[in-house]
Amino acid sequence: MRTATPPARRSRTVGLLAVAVAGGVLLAGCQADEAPVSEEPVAGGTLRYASGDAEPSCLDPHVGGNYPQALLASQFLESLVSRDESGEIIPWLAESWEASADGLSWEFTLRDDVEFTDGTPFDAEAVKVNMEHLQDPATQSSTGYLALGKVDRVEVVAPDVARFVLTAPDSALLESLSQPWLAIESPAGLARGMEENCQAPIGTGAFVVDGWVKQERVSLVRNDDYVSPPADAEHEGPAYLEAIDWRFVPDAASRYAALQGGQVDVIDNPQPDTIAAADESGAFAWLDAPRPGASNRIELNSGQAPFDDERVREAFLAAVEVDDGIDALYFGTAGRSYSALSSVEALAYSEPELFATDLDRADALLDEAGWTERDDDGTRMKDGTRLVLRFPVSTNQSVPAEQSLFEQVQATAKEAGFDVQISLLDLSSWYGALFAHEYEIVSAPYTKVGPDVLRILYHSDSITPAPSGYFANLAQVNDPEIDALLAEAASTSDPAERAAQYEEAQRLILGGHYLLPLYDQQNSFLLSPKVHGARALPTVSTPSFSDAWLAE
Amino acid sequence: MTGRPAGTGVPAPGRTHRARTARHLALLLGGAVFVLWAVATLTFFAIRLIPGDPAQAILGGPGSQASQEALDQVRSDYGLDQPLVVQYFAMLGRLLTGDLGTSYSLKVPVAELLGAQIGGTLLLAVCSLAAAWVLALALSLWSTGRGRIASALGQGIELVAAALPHFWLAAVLIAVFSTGLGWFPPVATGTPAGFVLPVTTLAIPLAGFLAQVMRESLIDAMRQPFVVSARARGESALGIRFRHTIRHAALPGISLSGWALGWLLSGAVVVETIFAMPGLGRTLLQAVTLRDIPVVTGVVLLVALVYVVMTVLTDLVARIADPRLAQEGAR
Amino acid sequence: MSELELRQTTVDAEAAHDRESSRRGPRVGTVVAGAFVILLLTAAAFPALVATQDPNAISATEAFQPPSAAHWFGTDESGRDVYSRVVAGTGTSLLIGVTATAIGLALGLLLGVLASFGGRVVDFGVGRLVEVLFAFPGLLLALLVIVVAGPGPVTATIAVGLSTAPGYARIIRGQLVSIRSSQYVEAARVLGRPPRRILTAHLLPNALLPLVVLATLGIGQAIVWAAALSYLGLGAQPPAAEWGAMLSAGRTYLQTAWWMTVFPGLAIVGTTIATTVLGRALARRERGAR
Amino acid sequence: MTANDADPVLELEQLRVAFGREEVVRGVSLAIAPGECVAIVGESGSGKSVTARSLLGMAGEGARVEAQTLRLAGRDLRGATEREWRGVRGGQAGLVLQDALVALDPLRPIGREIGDALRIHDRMPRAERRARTLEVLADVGMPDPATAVRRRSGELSGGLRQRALIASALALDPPLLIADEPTTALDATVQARVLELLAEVRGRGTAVLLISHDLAVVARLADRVLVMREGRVIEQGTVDEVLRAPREPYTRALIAAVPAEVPRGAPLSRPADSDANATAAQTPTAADRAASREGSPGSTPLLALDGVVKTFPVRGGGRFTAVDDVSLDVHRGETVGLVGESGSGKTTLARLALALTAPDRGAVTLDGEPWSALDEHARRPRRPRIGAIYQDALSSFDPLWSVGRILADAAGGAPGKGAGTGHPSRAATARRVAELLDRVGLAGAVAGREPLTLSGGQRQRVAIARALAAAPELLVCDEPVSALDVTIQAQILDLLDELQRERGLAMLFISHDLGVVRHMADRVAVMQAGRIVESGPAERVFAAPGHPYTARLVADAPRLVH
Repeated sequence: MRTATPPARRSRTVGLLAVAVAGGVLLAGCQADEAPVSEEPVAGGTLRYASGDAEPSCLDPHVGGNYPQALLASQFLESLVSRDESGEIIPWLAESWEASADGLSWEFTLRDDVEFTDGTPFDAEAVKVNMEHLQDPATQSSTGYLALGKVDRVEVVAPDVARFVLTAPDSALLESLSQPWLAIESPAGLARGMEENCQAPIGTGAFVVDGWVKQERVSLVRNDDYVSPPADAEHEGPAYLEAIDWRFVPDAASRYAALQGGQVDVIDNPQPDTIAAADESGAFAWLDAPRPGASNRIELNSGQAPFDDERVREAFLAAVEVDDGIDALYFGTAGRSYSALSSVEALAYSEPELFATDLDRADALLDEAGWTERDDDGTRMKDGTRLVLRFPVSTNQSVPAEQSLFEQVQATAKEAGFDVQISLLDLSSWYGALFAHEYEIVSAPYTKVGPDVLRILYHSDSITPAPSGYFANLAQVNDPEIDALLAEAASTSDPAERAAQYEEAQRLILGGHYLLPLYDQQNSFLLSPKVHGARALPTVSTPSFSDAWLAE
Repeated sequence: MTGRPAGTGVPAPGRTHRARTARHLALLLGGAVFVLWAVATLTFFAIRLIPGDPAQAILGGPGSQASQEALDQVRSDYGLDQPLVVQYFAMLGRLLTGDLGTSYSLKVPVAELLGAQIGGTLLLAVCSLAAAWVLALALSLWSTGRGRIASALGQGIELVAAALPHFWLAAVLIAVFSTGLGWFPPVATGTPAGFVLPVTTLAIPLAGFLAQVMRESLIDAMRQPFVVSARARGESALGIRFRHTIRHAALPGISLSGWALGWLLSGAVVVETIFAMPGLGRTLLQAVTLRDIPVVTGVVLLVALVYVVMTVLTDLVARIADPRLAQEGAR
Repeated sequence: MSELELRQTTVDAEAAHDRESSRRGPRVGTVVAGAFVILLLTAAAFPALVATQDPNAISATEAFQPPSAAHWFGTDESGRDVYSRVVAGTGTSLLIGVTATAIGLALGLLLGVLASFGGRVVDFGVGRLVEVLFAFPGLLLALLVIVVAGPGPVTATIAVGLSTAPGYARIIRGQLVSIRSSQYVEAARVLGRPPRRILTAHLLPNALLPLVVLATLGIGQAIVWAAALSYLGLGAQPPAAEWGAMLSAGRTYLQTAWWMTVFPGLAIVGTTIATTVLGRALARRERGAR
Repeated sequence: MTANDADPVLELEQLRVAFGREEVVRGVSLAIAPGECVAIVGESGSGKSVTARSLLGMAGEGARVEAQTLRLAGRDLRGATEREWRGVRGGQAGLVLQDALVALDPLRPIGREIGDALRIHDRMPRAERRARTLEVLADVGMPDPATAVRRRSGELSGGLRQRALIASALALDPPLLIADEPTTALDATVQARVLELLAEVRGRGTAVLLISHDLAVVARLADRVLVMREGRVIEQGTVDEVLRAPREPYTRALIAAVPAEVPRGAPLSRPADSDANATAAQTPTAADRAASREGSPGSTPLLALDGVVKTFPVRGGGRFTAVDDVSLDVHRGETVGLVGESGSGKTTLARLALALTAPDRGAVTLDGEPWSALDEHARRPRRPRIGAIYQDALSSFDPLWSVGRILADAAGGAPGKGAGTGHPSRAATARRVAELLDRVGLAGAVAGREPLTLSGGQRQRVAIARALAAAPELLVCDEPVSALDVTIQAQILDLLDELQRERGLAMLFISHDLGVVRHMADRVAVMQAGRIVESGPAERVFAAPGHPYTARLVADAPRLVH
């Protein structure tokens, strides 16, 4: 959906444009332009990548486990399995797998021709060590640790056969294992200890960490012995690129300017207006790769007043108007979502009717709920309490366009009598506000492969905070029916049954007016026309350059 | 003429002069050590006021889901379960040996981390200071003694320059010189060309400040009798500027340099972010976001150290440039 | 020496020049600056009179429109009228500037008075404290305050105010010390005036008047620093129209919609210049009386 | 006139200098022969300095300079370009200014400053330049020139730095030396040495143009004198002619105003010439004076300093003794003069007398009762008994206060503060202010003015009025007239004299100027390095000094007639 016209922009890059047209752009996966391959890949060269994501504090994605780590780890670490564009799990380091009938035991047959870049052989023992590493509290794993919640232990059946023994059936196991946060590292590398391993984890990937200059760059060099691309890769053998120069450029405008100036070849997190301009002029290729898992959505805290009253939640959803805003702010680069799940997820269920704007209905509902008075500002009151919605926004997680959209939410909700109070907070303060339940509405991204993310976000277990205070169920959904459906779906081995259960769960969640879906988690890359063969992995949409090459 | 009660007339001979300088230096250094201690202490206790659990910050920040065992483990590892006083003296003890602790988020020694960062930031700050000096001198030399229009123009430029916010100036410079003209890269690359825009961003507002004082002291110097003497000796207008008045104009600039460096370090937080340069400012910003207390403390101490060193240096330079200071003595 | 002290010497020097050239009557610049400040104050006090539209009225379909007759300064990313937002931001921005300066002044006054009247030990202590505060450069101190107290406009204002305090403290101390040793205070002592009378009749009026001038000069800089905090995402909260926040929001769209940053930028720069020019004019008048 | 047949070094006819519409030099003509010294005297604003600087093409920015003849060392300089002027400056004429502390660049060693002249004009090799620099320094009597070249002006004593300044003007041995108030900032003994040096320079054949406000200095050095007033030369002739037999009334007034030769009590100023309408004073009879001094010996002194010591800490350790075991009495109705050079401790002594600072040892008593020993609280009610007058009257006024408020405050009531708190009514206060102003010879309208807008003489009158307001018995005057032109100085001295007689005031009169003290004081004390080396009746001390230091002071004091 590209309806908004991006403002005209002078194109200074006519030359580059010509190259782009002549060379065509090869993009597997989710790509912008379907151009036919017309050239033979060229080996050599350094790809310069400018990342706007935060610089990881540790390059080992086992430690903690956030998206910036995944971005980098995808270049040098590999997982047991991957996913193709249709959402099917495909082989990677594991050639095949088989679950027992009770779903409590999974046997993975591993490739036997792979070595880590330090020479350590990849085998079942390595898998066991990695899973134990993830489950060791000392590793401080968060994402990976949660994903392995049902894994009791890993047994070495044979050098090339690893058996995962589960405490309960887990339909999401393969999806979990496909994520970079559960990638396999060299046991010898892990044995070096956290401090050293964080600097340069050792994997089996197409590139190797050569050096990390804090606040500046990570240098990656080609793994000349690379043999283990995922099943959907374009070519076998080592990467074409000699190296990747991965720079941290936090400022979006600087990043785009660097791309324009030819200083870098690929940027991530471009501003929507620059995407639109680049896409329209054809100066740069746009790789649009929404992240899997949840959509970007606003959660309504149903755990406390006023949103403990479903009518007030419904009124809010009816009052808020975001379509025009999304169009204008994202310049047509983001499509509206009506689902709790990313459009990448095959099991995503949408229900657009629920989110139609209807101010009269909002007013009626609020009147019905007892919010009948209004103060001088036009804010509704009930028993002397104003209808205030606190909305903490993390400046580290929301791009400017999204913050502007929230302002529009604020403005449209005001008409129905909601006083939305946005506070822009840095990450720590934002979590602080959430942990203290000082919010009525909030937007938090959550990336995970597969629909199991619903269990994390909406199962009542996720209301109970972890020792850190963290809880994922920000909407405070506490519905036994939803709990049951999500638990069943997570352990069902029959795909059809599982799909039905997830759809029913999503229907209930959406119907409960707990959330306002906005759009997919935006994840875009702009590529110089020189870059060919880059793609985003269909797992967590991190870029992969193992097939990429640079035109002369 | 009524005299001051003491110290007028003939200066003391060399020996007491040296003794006085040594005493002055000792006082300066003592003050410096005190300032560092106070900064460390203030920062230590201020940071205890921060809401949130340091153990949590160590375990991957606020969003992570550390287990209770992990939290306990970390608390005892980092001595966070000790009484505050014990922690304080432990910190002071470590500081004495140059140990700034270990970063919560990066898990590396803070000294090592900052050691790698400070070079870039100092280089940026010093280059900007130098550039600001040159710009300010050029502007003040150009705009003085040329009539009211030049003077008004000079003052106007100073005012505008001093009022420019860094982040905005940077955006404009990038739009013009990178995107528009393509002269300089928008992202610092470690090459001299990549340094131009960040340095310019920092230097222009500072030059605005410096030029204001320099112009005033230049005008002031131009009115001094020694200028009349020099002219009466046959010195040309240019000669007077470069042999005489420029030094006088530079004096307040020198004593401002300590403050200016601090000001530049403030600006570096913004500039390093925009131009994607590694450095203390960005490290600090990230540490603040992640509540990485050892790093925040380390940066604060380091900046205080830089300030203190700079203060001592500017004081010494000012005394060399202007021997009158050495005679009048400190406040 | 700090920026404030620098400003003071500049003001002194200028006043001296003016006295010599015995120029009378306001300059053109002063008049223009005065008019600008009056405009600002009007906009701050009665934004509705000056603005053309509701500054917070969102119209997503009208986003990113260039300046036109309907929208003098164009529209922003949410279709809001930039001109009306600049007007609406005047109050907020001035409030931040004035409050921050007031905080800095109040603290500086407290420290300065303590230092100059508290005896040698207190003077030494305050002097060192001021040194210590100086060792935290402005934004650093602000960041530290924000770490401790959490981000937001109030914290940002306090932080900026706090970071200017040591400069004021030093000036006030210097001023009080020099006035106390001045000949007119000595003359009052010779006439047998008690200390309290000397304080109220001579010390305070003479020390405070230049301060008013310095404060005017400080307001503009306070606004600029607060804007930097807004850029770092630690300043004013939406939908409040604050110049710094507008500037940093507009910076994102610099290549698409230049008007979003240029106009609030001009407002900041214009305010800083106008207050500085007025402050200097005030200083000339006040020093002229010396 | 020192006869000299050689061509004049400088010929100047009908010099006119104007700034905008204001003509400040209106047709000055003069000629100077080699080895001759011509002096221009006049008060501030007479145009003497502008005349001197016009000779170097440095009249100032925006100046219009015209002359029928302007010939220096045979070159016609009318219409000379800046470039040509630069050749003249330093090469043909050197300039010596008042205060070498600022007339030499305080940031550069004097060797560089002197060498500059050589570098600019001769492009001399460095070694030669150095040699010549040392030579010139030796010529001006600089001890140890080799060390001195590395010193900056601030590191030299007043006399030596003035010598260095002269050396820098003489580096190229120019035929003309212009000395603009060359000794004004110096102590008398140093002044005498510098004047001797200038005489020596003249003796070597250099023509000297001396600019001064001080007739005594002129008398010492010049061959011929031009008296300037309002841009014109009103009288000229040899020193003897002008000083002994002045023709013009203004010249006569100038000479009369020099206090050194005028006996105690005789008025210095002519009412016709005063800037305020001070009433003419009668010459007091000897009987008057005797009466006023009656009861001095034997009776309790009004103010007595007894073995007073005051020290100050010096940086780098140790203490500096500013006042060293000084005993001094001031009796009712008498004036005690205190003379000494800068740094001798005069001002510290004044502050001790005013109890603004406490002595380390010894005691100050007032009318036989403790004064310095009292605590400030107890002393405060008695403070009105002693008044003070300072050198710089302006800085002794609160810059925010008008003259009216200053005087009303001193008289005990602040106008505008409302009556009712025991203060006199507003009308009464205003009357009192008017009386005070009238008494010091100022119009009532002055009450509404700011001190800054007053002239130096008027300011000092306001200061005197303030001191009188509290009806003191003793006035401590610290250099009350040093900053004033000689005719104004005369008026202020006359006023003080008059008031003393009228009110029976005692005065402690401090000055570096022997002539002033000699005119004003009944008894005199000479201070050197914190000690009083000699004291006694003024006539006796000045006529027959008993201490070598006094003798030197007296010998070096400039005098109109030798």
